Amino acid sequence: MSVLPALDVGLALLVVGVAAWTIAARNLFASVVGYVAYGLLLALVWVRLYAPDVALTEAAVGGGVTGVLLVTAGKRLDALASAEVGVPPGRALKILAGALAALVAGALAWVVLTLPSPAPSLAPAAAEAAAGPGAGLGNPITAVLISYRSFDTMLEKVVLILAVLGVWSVGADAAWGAAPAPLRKVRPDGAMILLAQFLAPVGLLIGVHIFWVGADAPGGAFQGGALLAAMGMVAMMARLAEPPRIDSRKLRLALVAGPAVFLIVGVAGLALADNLFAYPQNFAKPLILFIEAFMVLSIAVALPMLVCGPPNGSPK
Amino acid sequence: MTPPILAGLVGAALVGFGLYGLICDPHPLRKLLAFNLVGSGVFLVFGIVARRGAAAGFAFDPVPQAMVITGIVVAFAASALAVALILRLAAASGKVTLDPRAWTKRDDGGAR
Amino acid sequence: MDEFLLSAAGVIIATVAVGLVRILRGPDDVDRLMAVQLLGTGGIAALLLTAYATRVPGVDDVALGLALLAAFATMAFLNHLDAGQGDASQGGSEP
Amino acid sequence: MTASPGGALLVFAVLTPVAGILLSFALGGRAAERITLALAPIGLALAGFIAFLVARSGAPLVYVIGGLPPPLGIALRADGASATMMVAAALIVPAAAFYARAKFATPDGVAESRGALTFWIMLQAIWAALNLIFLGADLFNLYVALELLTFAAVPLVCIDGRPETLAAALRYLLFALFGSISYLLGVALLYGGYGTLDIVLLGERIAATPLVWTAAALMTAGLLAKTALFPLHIWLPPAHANAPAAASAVLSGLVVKGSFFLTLRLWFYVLPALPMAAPAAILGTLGGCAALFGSILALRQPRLKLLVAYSTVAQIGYLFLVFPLASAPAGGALGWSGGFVQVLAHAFAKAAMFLSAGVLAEALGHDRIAHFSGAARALPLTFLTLGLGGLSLMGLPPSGGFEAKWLMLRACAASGQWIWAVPILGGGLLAGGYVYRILAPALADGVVEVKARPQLSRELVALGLVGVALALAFAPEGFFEFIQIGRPLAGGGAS
Amino acid sequence: MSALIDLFSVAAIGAGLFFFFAGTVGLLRFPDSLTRLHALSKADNLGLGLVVLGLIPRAENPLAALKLLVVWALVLLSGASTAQLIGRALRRGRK
Repeated sequence: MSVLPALDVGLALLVVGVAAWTIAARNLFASVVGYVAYGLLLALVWVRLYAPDVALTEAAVGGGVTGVLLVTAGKRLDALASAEVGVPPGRALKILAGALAALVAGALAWVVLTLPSPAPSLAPAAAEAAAGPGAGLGNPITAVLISYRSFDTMLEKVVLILAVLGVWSVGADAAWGAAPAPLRKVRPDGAMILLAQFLAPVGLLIGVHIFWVGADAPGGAFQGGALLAAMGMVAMMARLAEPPRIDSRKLRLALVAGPAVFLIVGVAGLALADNLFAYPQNFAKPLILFIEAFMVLSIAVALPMLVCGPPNGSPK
Repeated sequence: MTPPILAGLVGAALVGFGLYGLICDPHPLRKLLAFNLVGSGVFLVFGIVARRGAAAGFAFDPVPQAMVITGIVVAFAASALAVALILRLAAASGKVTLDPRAWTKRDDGGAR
Repeated sequence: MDEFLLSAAGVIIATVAVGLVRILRGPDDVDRLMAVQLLGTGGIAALLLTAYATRVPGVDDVALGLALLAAFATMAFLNHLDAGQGDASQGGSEP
Repeated sequence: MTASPGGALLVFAVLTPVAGILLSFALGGRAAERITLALAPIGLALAGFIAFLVARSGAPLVYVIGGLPPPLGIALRADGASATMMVAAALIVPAAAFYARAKFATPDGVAESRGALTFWIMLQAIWAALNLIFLGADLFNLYVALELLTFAAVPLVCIDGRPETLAAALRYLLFALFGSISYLLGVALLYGGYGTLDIVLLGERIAATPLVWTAAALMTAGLLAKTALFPLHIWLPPAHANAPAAASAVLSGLVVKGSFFLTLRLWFYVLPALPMAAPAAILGTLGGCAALFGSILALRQPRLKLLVAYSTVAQIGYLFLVFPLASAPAGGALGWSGGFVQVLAHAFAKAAMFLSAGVLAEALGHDRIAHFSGAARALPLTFLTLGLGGLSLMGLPPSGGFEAKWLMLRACAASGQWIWAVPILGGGLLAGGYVYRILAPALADGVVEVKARPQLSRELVALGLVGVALALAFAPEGFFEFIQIGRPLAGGGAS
Repeated sequence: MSALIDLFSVAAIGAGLFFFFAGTVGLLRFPDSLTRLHALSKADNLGLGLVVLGLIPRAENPLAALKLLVVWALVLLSGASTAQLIGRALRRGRK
């Protein structure tokens, strides 16, 4: 296997090169496009690190949804052509910042190269515990997310809700309650509608598949939810669906469902399994899938709402 | 060079580039891009820690990988909030600068 | 055989990397996006080739995800290209 | 590690406001206000009971979430310091909520309004995040708590939507994101080195290696950016001065203390194996510079809210003197107590002063200090609060500020580190200057036009908070013993 | 049998490489956006198609083979649609 190292080095150089380009590019949009390419390449790096779960998340969220967010933002800023930008810093600050960045990168590289060997790992403990009676999962990542570090995962869903509310809160007072502006102003071409009509259902299928196999194979609620979110955005970009009104009760419930169900099951654990956020031995796996299903819903709704932005127009 | 070491070097370089952009670029959207570069560099460090933690019979340590998944979603949420603020700022004032001097003068009324 | 698959992946990566020069050069935003599109397709091909050579499990799902998102950024870009083209009359697609 | 009896309360202290957030978001703005106010007594009772349990057992209270102990699972842990901070949060957050009722009421005729929903949910979120920061015993769990705090605090800064508040919020967000990611990078390195993120386990395993030093530097830099310690303070004054008064009170009084608390946790609990002398000297120097520099800038501010915000920059500086003082082999306990009394005194005094500044701005229609002539006669209670709060900032008796500085000076004496007395005393002198700048014109002759009479209840809330800041001067000896519960004997490298 | 499969894979993937190469050359050398678009959309879809074709006999089970085909179909559809959309937007922009 002498080809593999060469491939890895090439990929690494490419990632670093594209990253440097996004920082150095003069044109704002060029650097945004560079970032989208960068997200794609990162997914490949994650596969090389034996992290298909992360690669999926990175492809869907880091590259895909973030890419759309940034492309949209870049184009909207271009439309405000008069927008006045601050002055770039002077040479002294640039040199200082460069020295600081080089120092941090150098220290980091050195530390990473000298990480202890053999490396400490929770892998055996996690795999054993994941397959055990308290969880019954074949994918240890899902077990970590929903069982051992469930508290993190639940709170991180609350962070998503706060982010949605934060995005809404920068809108105008008069617009409160209305829907965000559609992702596309002009009525789309037939070809785009056709594309979305095909992609969205296939993507729905794939997203649900990835969520469903996630208990035992790579995949899970985050990855499935992120793909569903992307498909929702595809439908919105073809105007097959419109962003909902932000005061819609259904929308609010969908956003809250994931963390709320998680919280309720977690508290019920005190009665059912003697511990908060513990799962009763015989029901662990179905309960985990139950929680995950609602999390998929919340993620699939929250990400597109974050991209759509604050409410727009009049609520009437 | 095995992939973990290589990825570690990539991660360090990404953190460096991103940090430089975060400090030096005057445009807030570009600062946000730079932040995302730093973020992915940090996630890569988690990734190599996970890969190095590949104990007997396991391809990776799941705990750091799970943390990266959490982190990616949080970083996206932060980007969305920042984009909303930037767009609103540009629309409301015609400026997309964070330079404090631009905001101490009381002349923003006529901008847009 | 694995060596061949990996070499093929390497050649594809190198090829599309050269194509990325279009992101640098432009001249139009459309050209930059085409380069990303090429990178996306090539990336999927390289991903599949590497996965089949190194037998990392679950990579076919990653490829599915990437394939679903292949047109994602371009669609977002087109939203604004069309809107900026002047016929914002909500009238339709006919030129 | 096993759970203590009553440990489940720790989880509920976090989950209660989280449940409030979810319910409020589903039910809408009007319900959000009611839920927040209903949570106030529950939260206070929980914090009080946790403090009681810690005091009774004299040892930290621990809960292992899901019954899955670290390193794989997550634990929560309350010691004397966390319980004290939780009680402080449980007093200040409800006070701000009560104060904000009039401004952030949902107007009649609409089902929900932007400002009301945002304010009430974010206030609960700040509370949840702070409780988790005080209780968290896992470094990644604490990262989630820090993010929760950021996402709650930033929208409060720009809640009134003016462009300069949007710019302040964006600047704050970028600093906070830099802080989080820098912290997270340190977390990644520590996991890579030791295979656990549990604070207790790490504290036992860590040795002074380059990896640990790098991680410590990254995490500290991130936390300092969030705490706004000089020279990373530039985001704070515009953010805190532009937020509505009730939000400023919580942001200045509590939110910056969250990341400060984590800096303490990091150095005294996670990294006791590191020789503390050099990092403590650096942190103390930055703190001393902040105390002097922030006070000088406060002296030059034309507006009251900006002055109070710069005073926060200065007062944060004092907090960092706890690193050299509490890590010294002699007088460490005095320094630790002094630091915590300073945290509390500043939290209550600053919250009271921001609320008073809000009352003042609404009553006069402006907060330009040059136009305060005669204002003390028109608004005696508010200026009484400002004056008493100023007393604590200056460190004059009888006040918590005095108590804090007295303890710190005694710690200086005990450990022979006289150099730290310079910022303590110099900063107090400068604080006298800027408090005089507020009070002197107000007490002078003149007539101000009062546009709207302030509600007595709001003035009383602020006065009550400043009362707590003063009462700290009379804290019994038992209180200082309580703060020490669970404190590791720090400065392992030194002793 | 396995030698035959290997031969087939090498042939198909090798042909795929050629099309990726051609696509990149087109992207870099052709004079304007429309012709570049034309070169790109043909080449990279065929390239990925041939790579997928070469990998199908190596799939471990029918589901994996199906996934490979779906990947290709998705990219083909995305590529064709976006090429048409970009082309139309470009033409409209030129008028």
